[in-house]
Amino acid sequence: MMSAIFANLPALQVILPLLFAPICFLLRKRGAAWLLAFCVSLCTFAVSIALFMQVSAAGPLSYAMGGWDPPWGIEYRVDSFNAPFLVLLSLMFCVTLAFSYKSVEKEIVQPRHALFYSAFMLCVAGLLGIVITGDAFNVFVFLEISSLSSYILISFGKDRRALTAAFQYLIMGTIGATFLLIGIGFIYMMTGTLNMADLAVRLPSVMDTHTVRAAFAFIIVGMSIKVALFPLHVWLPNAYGYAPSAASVFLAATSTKVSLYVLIRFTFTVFGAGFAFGAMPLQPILLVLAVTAVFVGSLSAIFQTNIKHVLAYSSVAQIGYMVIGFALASHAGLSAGILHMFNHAVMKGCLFLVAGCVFYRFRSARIEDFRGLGKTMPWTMGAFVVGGLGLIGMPLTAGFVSKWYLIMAALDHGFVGFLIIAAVLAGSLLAVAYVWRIVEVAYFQAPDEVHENGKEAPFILLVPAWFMALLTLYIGIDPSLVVGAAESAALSLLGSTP
Amino acid sequence: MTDLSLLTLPFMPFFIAALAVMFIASSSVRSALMLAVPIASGFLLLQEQSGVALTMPFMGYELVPFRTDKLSFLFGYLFCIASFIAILFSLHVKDRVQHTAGLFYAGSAVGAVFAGDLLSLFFFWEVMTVSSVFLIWARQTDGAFRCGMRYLIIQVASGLLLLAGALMILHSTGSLAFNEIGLESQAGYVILLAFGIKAAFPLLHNWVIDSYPQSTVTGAVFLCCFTTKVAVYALARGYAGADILIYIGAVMVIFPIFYAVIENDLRRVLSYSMISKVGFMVCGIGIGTELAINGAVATAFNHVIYKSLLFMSMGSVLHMTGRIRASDLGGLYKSMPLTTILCVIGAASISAVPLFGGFVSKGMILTAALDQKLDFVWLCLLFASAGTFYYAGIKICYFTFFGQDSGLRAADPPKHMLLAMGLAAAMCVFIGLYPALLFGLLPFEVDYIVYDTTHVLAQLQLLAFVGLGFVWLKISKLGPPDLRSVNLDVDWIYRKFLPESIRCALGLLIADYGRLKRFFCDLFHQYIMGGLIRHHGPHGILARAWPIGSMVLWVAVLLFFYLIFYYF
Amino acid sequence: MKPERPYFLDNKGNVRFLIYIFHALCFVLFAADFVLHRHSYHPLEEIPAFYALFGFLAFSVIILGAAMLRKLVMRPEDYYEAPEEISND
Amino acid sequence: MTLVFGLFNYWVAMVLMMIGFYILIASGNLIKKIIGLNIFQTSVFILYISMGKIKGGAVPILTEGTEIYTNPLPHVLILTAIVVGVATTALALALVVRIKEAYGSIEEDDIHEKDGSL
Repeated sequence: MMSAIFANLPALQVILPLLFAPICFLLRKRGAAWLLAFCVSLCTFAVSIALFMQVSAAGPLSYAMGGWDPPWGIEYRVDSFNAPFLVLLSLMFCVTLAFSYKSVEKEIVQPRHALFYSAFMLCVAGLLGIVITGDAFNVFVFLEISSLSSYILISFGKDRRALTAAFQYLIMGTIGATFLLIGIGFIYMMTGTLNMADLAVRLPSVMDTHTVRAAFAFIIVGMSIKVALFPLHVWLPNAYGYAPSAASVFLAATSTKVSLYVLIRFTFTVFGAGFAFGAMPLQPILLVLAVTAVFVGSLSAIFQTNIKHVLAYSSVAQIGYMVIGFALASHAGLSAGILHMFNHAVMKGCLFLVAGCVFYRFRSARIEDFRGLGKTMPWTMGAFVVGGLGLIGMPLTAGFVSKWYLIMAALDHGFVGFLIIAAVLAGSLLAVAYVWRIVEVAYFQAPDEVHENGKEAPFILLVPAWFMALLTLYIGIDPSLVVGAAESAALSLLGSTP
Repeated sequence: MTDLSLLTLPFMPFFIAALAVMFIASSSVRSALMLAVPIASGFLLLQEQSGVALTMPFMGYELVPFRTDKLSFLFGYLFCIASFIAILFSLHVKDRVQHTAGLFYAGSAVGAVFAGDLLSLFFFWEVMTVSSVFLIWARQTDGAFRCGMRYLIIQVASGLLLLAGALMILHSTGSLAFNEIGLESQAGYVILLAFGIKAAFPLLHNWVIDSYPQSTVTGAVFLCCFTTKVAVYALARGYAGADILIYIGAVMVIFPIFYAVIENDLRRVLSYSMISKVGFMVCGIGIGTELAINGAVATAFNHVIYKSLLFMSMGSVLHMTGRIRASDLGGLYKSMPLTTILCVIGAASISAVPLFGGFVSKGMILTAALDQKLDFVWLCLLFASAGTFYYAGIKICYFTFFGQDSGLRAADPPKHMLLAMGLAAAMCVFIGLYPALLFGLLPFEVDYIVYDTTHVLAQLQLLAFVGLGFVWLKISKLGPPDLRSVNLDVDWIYRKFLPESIRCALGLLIADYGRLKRFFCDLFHQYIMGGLIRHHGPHGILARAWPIGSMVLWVAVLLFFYLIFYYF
Repeated sequence: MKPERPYFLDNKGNVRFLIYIFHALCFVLFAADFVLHRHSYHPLEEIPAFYALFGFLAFSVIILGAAMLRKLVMRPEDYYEAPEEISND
Repeated sequence: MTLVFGLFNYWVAMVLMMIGFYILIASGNLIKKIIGLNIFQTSVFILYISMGKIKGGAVPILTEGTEIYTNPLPHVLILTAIVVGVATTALALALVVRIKEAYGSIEEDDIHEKDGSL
């Protein structure tokens, strides 16, 4: 029994949430649905940890789905690049569920609760599937599963703008996914295989054709939409801003990262760094877009009046950092980018959880709702300050570690590196402006009547928020675990290029 | 103490107490705890020996969060004393956020001067920045908020430059140790700029003028003690003997004098005076001889004491009367006799009247400048000494406490404030009388005789004749009146010049002064002033939701762009 | 409100007396330069009563300079933004 | 000539794709946008399906005497993609219904005017 479980861990990772999602829906009762989802999330987390341990002990793991050997069947492949992502996803799954019991109760009307949890589980299943699969077409299928369910999650938002945001996201997401489909079709046309490892072997012989180049362009643009890379980021702020708090937390922490994962996976594993950065001018394009993203995102964040929008625009900027790391294409750069994907997930998760706590109390998360929160909700604001310091990149927080590695990576790139460093530093300055603006409101502005009587968020909401805040601090103080994971991930990506 | 652990480091009591203060509701317990902090920290310092270092692995590097030598010790003790005084002065404040911020701020200043590597230094540097801004915001006015934001941005910029410089050094040498940095590499200039912002180098000085007068009464006392002194420490450690500092220092001592003379807000006068005094120290560090460094460090020591005394007395005036403009004050000696006396002691000390603290240290730098045949610098410093006496010694005291009676009759401030001021005043006098105690703390052997005929006579003559000038000026009633005004400074560049000039440049370019010019002027006026908000504000082009159609268009454009690039 | 007792400096005579004392002090210091020996490290210092002259000169320069500077940089208080009343904390 | 007629299946796919894109960009009606999206997706389906066809290849069912079969894999893949497409359309239509309820309109401009979103 145990051995059967262990042999099928990769399949379990995806199938658990996928299978229980409809059951969750059938349960109908809010408490039961939540409990089931939470149990599944714990199991998923345990599975991901087990996979992570296996991979770090014994190297990459290949699992033939349904007994069909790759490259014909669908292969699930866990290596040191995606194993930490599985852990991140399932961790966020647990944390968000712990948070959602109270938060969903407040934000979503009663008969839809079970629906929310099942859509949520489907979304997680999709994201886990994207990360774990070694089959190009399978990526598309899981991408659509996760996207469709996240459109649903967003449309649960109380504000009517949630609907338009979901619709907008739906159109953009579908275009992105379809572009990915076109790209995959083109490379299938040239090679006759869909298995990523097999593609990596066969693609080099047909590299010079227009078809492969077009395929690459389609995949990059398609995934840039899902990553929300400037200028294709416009769907993101409203989608995160109007979604129910629990959904914003999870999507902000994971969804764009997984898309970026796909981008990196295709660039390095399938096409190879030599093609992507040698034959194609990917680096300058991405660097320009990413640096612009840092500025546009941060500047826009400064002027927002809704905290969720501030955080969402800050995500746009932070995605810029990740893409910078990715575009540097060196070992140092890639590990910095991957590192920031984790760190940002933790920090942004923390901040959105705080926004959720405030939302829970005041039914909105505008900046004026933060007036006087330093006194009335000290623990909530404490977590916000920690997360905010992380975004700014203060030492002893996770953000600093990312910034450190990013700058170190950029230093190898001469003049361009200096420009990047300047952009990164300017970005932190702008982060100071948008984060500390809120802190000032919270600690020094007198609350009006509505907010005067605010009290601390319920304990059960504070626990996840502080868990993430402490994780931010932990990574900042002892980054060896995350840094090690990111570096071995980068190594496996660069090592696997032909 | 041989076993060094993080918990016994001198900044720890500050940080622990800072967190604790937030949760202590009883104000007497809180006061007792806060007052105990600097004492505990000083006690920990007394236990340490010179030359020890604590190392700690972090991200694969050996960090040295604590390392001692004479230079560090001097600043360590100084900051303990200063924070004790500042805490004592601020006991009446109810706002716990301010106390927490103050303790974090003081603690990180103590930490910074013992940091043995650039990363630890950067850490304390950033904590100082982030905590000190609360002392400005605590004023809770709109102006204080905007000013705090400007302050924060400038300070964080300094921190980021430090980080960038540290990483450049790490990249080229593989070591993060914070010792002599020098100006051989680009990294040296980047870090000098970082230190220079904190030390308020000319053109980078504006944050001092902008923020100190905006902070709370008690916040200003904290602020005046730490930030610039940490920068002086860092300069002394990293750039001792760098020639460029001599000239920077020379400019720095001169230009604030004129501003201080015409300034009306007395706390702003003190801020200008602070820049001038830091200029003395920078100059001393630039000269770089043992005597000069000693002089710079001793000046820093005295400066913290007397400048905090002056900020406290001006703070008391502001606290009791609610006014701080010279034109609104006068004749307060009648109802605030103790404050008057204490302020006069502070003024005497800053003006370097013999038998007061300031006199001990000022002569060292002047002598060092002469020793090095830096005649021009010597004249500058001498000129600044004369100026200091006028704007800090005479102007502050005269306009507040004497001068034309304003009719204000405010009483002396509460006891703890007087006590804090009394303590600082006592130290001024004490150092003036027993300079040996201070000399024992200085980093180098001192062979400098403070009280000989030459120094005393020269200084007395200088002071007396500046005073004479003032008296004649007052008798003849020619003196410049104190007017309510805003005096332009460097911030004019970013608060006025840039927006305006861009607006007008286009207007001039267009030959037709008719409709076209007005059109473009208006266009650019809106564009520059409102531009950011329009583009990034909630409904700005770059921040509002675009219609789906234009988003899709962008997708198409980007795809086209990629395809073009990839095909050719 | 009962009238205040006159303070020390309210009496013009007292002020005049202080000014006399001060002038006397200045003269003594000026004269002392000719009596006492002052080391000089710099040729300028050998000028008799150099520091006294320098002090007076410096003061004049500062006042004149400040007057000129004031013409250059002084602006109304609402130049950047409307001033707020400085309030008690 | 081969460029035009030999690859006509690709041209068809491309033209359809551009039509779909154009509708997405130019049409303000949300339902029409969904139709545009559908056309856009369909173009990709056609691309895939025609890619699997081999000249002279038979239907991929094992029969006596047939040597060349059309590649069935793309067809299978596209079956999945069609399912996804249907799900997307269904969800999009459901959203449009809710938008109509909330805003009383399904014209992009009207909705944009109401609260600046979309």
